[in-house]
Amino acid sequence: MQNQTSTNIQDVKEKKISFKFDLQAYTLAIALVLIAAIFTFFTDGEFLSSRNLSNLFTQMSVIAVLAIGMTLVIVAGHIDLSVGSLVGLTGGIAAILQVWYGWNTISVFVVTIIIGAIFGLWQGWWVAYRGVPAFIATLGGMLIFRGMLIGISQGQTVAPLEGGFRQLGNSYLPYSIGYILAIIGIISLLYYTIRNRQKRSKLGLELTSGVMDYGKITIYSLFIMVIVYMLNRYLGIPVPMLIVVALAGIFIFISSKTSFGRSVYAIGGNEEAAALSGINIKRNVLTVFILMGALTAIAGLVLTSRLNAATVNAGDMYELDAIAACVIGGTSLMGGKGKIVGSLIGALIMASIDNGMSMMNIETFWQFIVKGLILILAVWVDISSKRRAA
Amino acid sequence: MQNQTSTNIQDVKEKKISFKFDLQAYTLAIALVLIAAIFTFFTDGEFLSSRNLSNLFTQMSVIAVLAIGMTLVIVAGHIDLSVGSLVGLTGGIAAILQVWYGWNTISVFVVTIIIGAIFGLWQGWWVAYRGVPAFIATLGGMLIFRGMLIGISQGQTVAPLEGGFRQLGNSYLPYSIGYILAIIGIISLLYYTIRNRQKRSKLGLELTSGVMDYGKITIYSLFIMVIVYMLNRYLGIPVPMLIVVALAGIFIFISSKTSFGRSVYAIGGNEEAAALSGINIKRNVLTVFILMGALTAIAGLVLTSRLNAATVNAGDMYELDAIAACVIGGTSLMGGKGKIVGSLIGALIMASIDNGMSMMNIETFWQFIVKGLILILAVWVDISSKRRAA
Amino acid sequence: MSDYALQMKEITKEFPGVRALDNVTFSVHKGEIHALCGENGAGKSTLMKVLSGVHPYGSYSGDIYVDGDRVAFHSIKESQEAGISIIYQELALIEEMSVAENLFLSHDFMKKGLIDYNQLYAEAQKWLGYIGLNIDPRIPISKLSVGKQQLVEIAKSLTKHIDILILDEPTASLTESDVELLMDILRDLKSKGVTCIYISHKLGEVMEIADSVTVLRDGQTVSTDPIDELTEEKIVTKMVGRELTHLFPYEPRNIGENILEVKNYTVTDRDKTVINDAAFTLKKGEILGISGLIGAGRTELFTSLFGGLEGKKEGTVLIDGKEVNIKRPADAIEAGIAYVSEDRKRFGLVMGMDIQKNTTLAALNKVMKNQLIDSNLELKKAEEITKRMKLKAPNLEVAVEQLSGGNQQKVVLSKWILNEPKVLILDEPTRGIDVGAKFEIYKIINELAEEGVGIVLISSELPEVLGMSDRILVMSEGQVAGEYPRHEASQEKIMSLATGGNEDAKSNVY
Amino acid sequence: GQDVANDDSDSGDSNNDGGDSGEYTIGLSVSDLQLERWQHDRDIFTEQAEELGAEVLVQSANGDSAKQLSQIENMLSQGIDALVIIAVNSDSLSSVVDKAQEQGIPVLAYDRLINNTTIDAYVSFDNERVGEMQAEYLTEKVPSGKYFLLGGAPTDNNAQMFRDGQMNIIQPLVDSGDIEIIGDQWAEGWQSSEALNIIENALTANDNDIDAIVASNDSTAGGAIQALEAQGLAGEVAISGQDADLAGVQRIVEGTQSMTVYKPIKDIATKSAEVAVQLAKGEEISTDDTVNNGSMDVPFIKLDPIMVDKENVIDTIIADGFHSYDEVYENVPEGERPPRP
Ligand SMILES: Nc1ncnc2c1ncn2[C@@H]1O[C@H](COP(=O)(O)OP(=O)(O)OP(=O)(O)O)[C@@H](O)[C@H]1O
Ligand SMILES: Nc1ncnc2c1ncn2[C@@H]1O[C@H](COP(=O)(O)OP(=O)(O)OP(=O)(O)O)[C@@H](O)[C@H]1O
Ligand SMILES: O[C@@H]1[C@@H](O)[C@H](O)OC[C@H]1O
Ligand SMILES: [Mg+2]
Ligand SMILES: [Mg+2]
Repeated sequence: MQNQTSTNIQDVKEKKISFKFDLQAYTLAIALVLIAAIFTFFTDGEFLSSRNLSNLFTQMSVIAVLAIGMTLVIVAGHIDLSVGSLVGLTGGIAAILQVWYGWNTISVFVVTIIIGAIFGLWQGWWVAYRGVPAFIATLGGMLIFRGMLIGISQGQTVAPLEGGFRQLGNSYLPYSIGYILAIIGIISLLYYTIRNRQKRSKLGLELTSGVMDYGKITIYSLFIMVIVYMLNRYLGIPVPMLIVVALAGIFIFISSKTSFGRSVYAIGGNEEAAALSGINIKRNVLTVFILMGALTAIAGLVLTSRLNAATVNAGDMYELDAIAACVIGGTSLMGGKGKIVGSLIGALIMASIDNGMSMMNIETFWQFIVKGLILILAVWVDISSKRRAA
Repeated sequence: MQNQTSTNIQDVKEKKISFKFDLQAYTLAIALVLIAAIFTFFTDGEFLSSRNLSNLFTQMSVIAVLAIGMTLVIVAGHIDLSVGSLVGLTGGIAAILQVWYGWNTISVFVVTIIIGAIFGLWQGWWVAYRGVPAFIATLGGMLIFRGMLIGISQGQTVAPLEGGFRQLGNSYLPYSIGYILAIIGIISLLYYTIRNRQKRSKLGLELTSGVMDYGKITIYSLFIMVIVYMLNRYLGIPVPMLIVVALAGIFIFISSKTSFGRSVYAIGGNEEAAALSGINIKRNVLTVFILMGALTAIAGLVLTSRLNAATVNAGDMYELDAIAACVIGGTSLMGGKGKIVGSLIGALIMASIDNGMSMMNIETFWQFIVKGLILILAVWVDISSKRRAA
Repeated sequence: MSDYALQMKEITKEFPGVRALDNVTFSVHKGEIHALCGENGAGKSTLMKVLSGVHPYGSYSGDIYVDGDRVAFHSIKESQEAGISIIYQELALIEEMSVAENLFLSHDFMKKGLIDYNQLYAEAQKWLGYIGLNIDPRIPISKLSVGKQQLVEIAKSLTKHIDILILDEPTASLTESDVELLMDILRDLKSKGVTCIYISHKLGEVMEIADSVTVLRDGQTVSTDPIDELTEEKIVTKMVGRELTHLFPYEPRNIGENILEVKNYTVTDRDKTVINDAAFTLKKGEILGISGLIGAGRTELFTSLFGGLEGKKEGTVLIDGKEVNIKRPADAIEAGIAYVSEDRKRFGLVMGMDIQKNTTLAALNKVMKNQLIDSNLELKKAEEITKRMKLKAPNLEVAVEQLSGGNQQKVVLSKWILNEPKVLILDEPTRGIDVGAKFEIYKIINELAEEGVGIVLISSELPEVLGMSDRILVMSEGQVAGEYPRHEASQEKIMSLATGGNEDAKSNVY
Repeated sequence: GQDVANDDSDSGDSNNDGGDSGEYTIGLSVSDLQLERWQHDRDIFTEQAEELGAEVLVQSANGDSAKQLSQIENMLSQGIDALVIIAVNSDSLSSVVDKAQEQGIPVLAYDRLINNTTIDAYVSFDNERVGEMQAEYLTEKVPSGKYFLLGGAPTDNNAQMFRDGQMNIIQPLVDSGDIEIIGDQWAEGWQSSEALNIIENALTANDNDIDAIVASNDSTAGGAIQALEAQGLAGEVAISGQDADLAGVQRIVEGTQSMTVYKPIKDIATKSAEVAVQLAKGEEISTDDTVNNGSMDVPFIKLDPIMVDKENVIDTIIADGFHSYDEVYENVPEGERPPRP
């Protein structure tokens, strides 16, 4: 009798909650859409033109790559203030290896990413094994890396790069390849959903309604195709955007499908409980920082390539933008909560504000003020709509 | 019987705790002493000269004032990224009121502090009443305030100030007054201790050993006298230092002796528990931000006075230094834990590193690197000695 | 004037997806001790939170009358000012703060201007004395065990001016003697005219102290009766909607080989001997009860064995006859040990994580395929185990922080049982769990023992230890004081060992 | 192999937006507005260009080279006719300038050269020359003695160039033993507060025994002078500057700062506006000079920076209308002022 009742209640409850869940994920998108709508209006549609979308996605790429790693760091309950400096340093090392020492592009890429990972390891070691708060360890890193960059570059800008390196940040996928990738994406989405449904029914798990599942796929597919079409109307999918999408895919996968990813969330949520569940706190935290270092190096490569030069102040303050992207995206600075997708939307919101205002040619000091206001409002919209949904 | 047993165990623990407690407060001082010793060695004693001590205390003053407020903000479980910009803006407003509009110094001070408090209120309102994470609300503030400063100053340096204003950051107390203040301080310390002991014995509370209590006072008094003597050997106590000491006194008092202060710690320690205990979370958080705003304005006034000018990029990145001072001083970014005295020592450590290295005339890029390393090491020394003591 | 101290009429309160209270009506006479009973998740805590303003006026429907006057509390402060004081089920203490500061956190004494610490400590000492807690009010709360914290929480509510005192499971982590103390305090308060609402899953206490009992089930009022018309069995029947014959479903089992052997086990933490030369064995399929007073070191012994306690360890630990060296929990899990901690909030659960992920946290390898988490398999396993535990939750995607206390405990149990351990250590496993669910948990414990799992049952509830264990080990001051086989054990013998009496039982130790 | 031509027609309607205010649109990308001078640059440039019938879109990059890149991209997609860039960094804009060239939009480098790409004109003062002028003045006033080098932002490429110029003059004197360099420190972010601390410490470390401070601009000089003032040394120690900020010029006439390097902003802004409009119209421009930027010889309109000290303030800055007589002498008692021009 009792079970009966609770099961019935369960059914009703479930629908409500799964609806709520979806809404939570999309409430930030509402803020994004609002921002886009406003800018589109004020720029006579320019904001959503193919060309500007292409710019926008390229412009957000460096921060987006950083935000992916930063999400992990923050979810694990830490912070990384050194990413801006490390973007500068790794970019500088890459440029120096190529420009001064004539290394070829591939070796430069590989070595730079390894160096980034090593710097990440250094910081992670202080945090995980020496118990120094991440704020201090990475504040130290911020200073050390910037100092190293000034030292090795002797304050000079290192430029120009070779063609291969330059393409990383400045080229586009041919139209056809863009479409092919889009179609591959859609097909794997479909395949994954079908296989998932099969598995679920085999395991005797409840199935979400087919309408819902396939409806979602349709919407996603449409979305993908529209974006690719729009970008192809200009020069094609920008390579930096492709890098962001690929890295996002990999890291979303890592964070949700591997025990490492799961451990990171547990550590950030309740370190003591995680430790008693047999999770190796230190090693996982170390790994998070190593990954952050590697991602930072990738961001450094993209930035250097885009600028076709390594400058001494490159990446200055990027940590703030990356952290802000995460927080806008709903990542809690207290750890344990946060999604990479959210952080990417956060990065897109930040880039959109900058882009939109510069398209509108607003006076600089107004840009500061308006950006500040929009940031606050966007997060507020997100929070209050979530709260209403809850 | 059972009570008996548990009391015994308890007693043992207790002694350990009070011993440990004292050690905790001093372990950071160890790091400071180490740093001072190293610089003294490398500058042939110059580092500890009267004149340099005077410089040092003046140089730390702006960050120290910010760190006092930041301690409260962080203890309450929040953060304030806008203080750097707000230092710039309030300093700019003050300079403009005086230089462009000819206001007298006193009105400038009063109005500037009120304006600072109002900006603090604006941010606190978003945080406390609208639920926007402090990171975002104050990141917004950081942009907004900088934008306003660029807007109202039109990018110009506003200078020079009148004598009264200029003295705030650049004058010294006459020797005699310095000694008088020191003696007043020592006497009140003594009076307070004696009264406290009387009260305790009247209330039947356990007394700490007199040797301990009076020993402490002797050490503190000696310390105060030595500092004042050293400073008087140069030009006397610098006014900015006096401001720091006065504000520190007031805020230490507020944080430990008022219910507002205790509530802040409770909120940061466990917001839910604090709320369940009937503490008004919103109003207290709002108050914290208002105080932070007012302190920031004071810091802005000191900085402007010291520079005898307001510049558009004044205060840039000061938030980082202020937060770092708190974290070095043992304040936990998770909230609930932290002491103003610690933050002041933190600020002094940071200022010492900068000062020492510039006295040694180390190359710039080395300064970055060495500062980063010292920061990490200092905090590590602190943490590991604490751990050993615990 | 009304002779009701409190009336709550047609209270309905909904959370997203959950109707926690459905037209509940609840009336309490002046000066009585009124017990509120119901299964986990029945809505007891929620009802009290509605009353105390945690869920402010407007977030629920229905009317509340205090002393005959309609009230609408918008905040906790307002209810406090109206003389309502509540001890929450989940401790509302600030870890970093001292005992004294916690005691007076929301007190007028703190509110009026400046704090006089000497007065604060003196006052605190008085109240601590009243509840029989002899500790220095200056030490931080975090240094106290959960039981002592609970006592502080009780003292905290007494410091205020109170007309109505609500106690939401105050005895969940208290030992028998402290419970007795609390009963005396309640009687004292009653004699002073204070009205008490008493929520507990320990029906013995309810029968002892209450004047009348209201039973809630699934968010609805079942009945309100005076105590003399009730028996424990009747209350249980009202709560679960069916009869529950005997509480402890003990069945004799085949007990196998030694599965866990501990010899000369000593733990020292910074010169302090925490565990002194402990030795015991556990056999396959055996339930070994562990009894002792608060602070006897039971938790420390087993967390240490599990690798979860800092400090230097000496001695031998054998599992299945093979010596193991457990340095950290991962080693213990590897070796087949599972440990259900007594403090679920701190050590057991990641509160912000959903149920599904919490249940699989210690057994990820059981839901992985090709090194990757198979979320369908994970869901499947989580569903199975939580069904078996009769967990009550809207679905497995809700964060555990949204569950009622008892259901949270079931999640912790699920998590460790999912791990299929050889040795299952249960530290106060039924803390805060209703009788029905307790019975289910006992059945599961029995099942697991039947399957050959060796079970360590640490419990401060003597009836539970006596009712479930094959053998009972008593600890006192960090040492194993002695042990009794099931048929020899009795409350008196155990108590006397635990308090350091009874010399001859000590020689019983193997 | 991409078809670039299709973009404008597709994303549409962005070309000359039908001459609502001017016939031509010029994009001006400013390095930052944190330094006083760039505001003057922007204002004068805009005013001049509008007089010549062009509309000006202005964006400021806050000293962030990546941000400047993005902003220029955004400008390009708004269909401008000419692009004027005050580069944050001379080397980091080649890719976006290439883009502009592909679109046929002429580019003018303002004040700072842009390297490794095609640009149509460069209007500037020579940064190294600025450094040289600072050092020349100081070495003339203080031919031998103890020098302290106060650099600009260690992360600003231009700061390095000023230093190179200064060393061109000073190094020989160091080698000959006339000058001793007793310190070399750089002020983060060109901040005066940094400069203040640095000089306080330098004075302490050297017992006030400093004869000259080679400050790279006026905001850092301002901080340094505050430190000198506290020791009663303001006016005793020779100190250089740059930019002719109002506060700097006031200090010069008050005697606490020795000199500043005035880069007649009116000249550079006016000249640039003219050239930009010409470029927008597609007209040829002619210059006497060229400078190599690593990929071509860029037509170079070279303007001379002017050394300003107490003696020639009236003839230069005030005569130019850059600051007014009243502003400049505001803090000098009436009687001590030179005659109003
Ligand atoms: N903040 C909340 N958000 C969502 N659901 C909640 C919340 N608090 C309680 N609930 C739900 O309301 C119902 C009643 O919970 P409540 O805590 O009142 O139960 P209880 O009777 O006190 O149980 P227990 O004996 O386990 O403490 C449960 O289904 C619980 O999951
Ligand atoms: N982190 C800690 N810091 C200081 N003392 C502690 C700490 N943890 C436990 N103790 C103390 O160590 C003693 C042993 O505690 P333990 O929890 O093992 O006892 P227990 O027999 O399990 O009692 P309980 O019924 O409270 O769980 C207690 O006096 C407790 O207060
Ligand atoms: O004019 C100077 C500018 O050229 C340099 O880049 O930054 C500092 C300024 O003073
Ligand atoms: Mg409850
Ligand atoms: Mg225990």
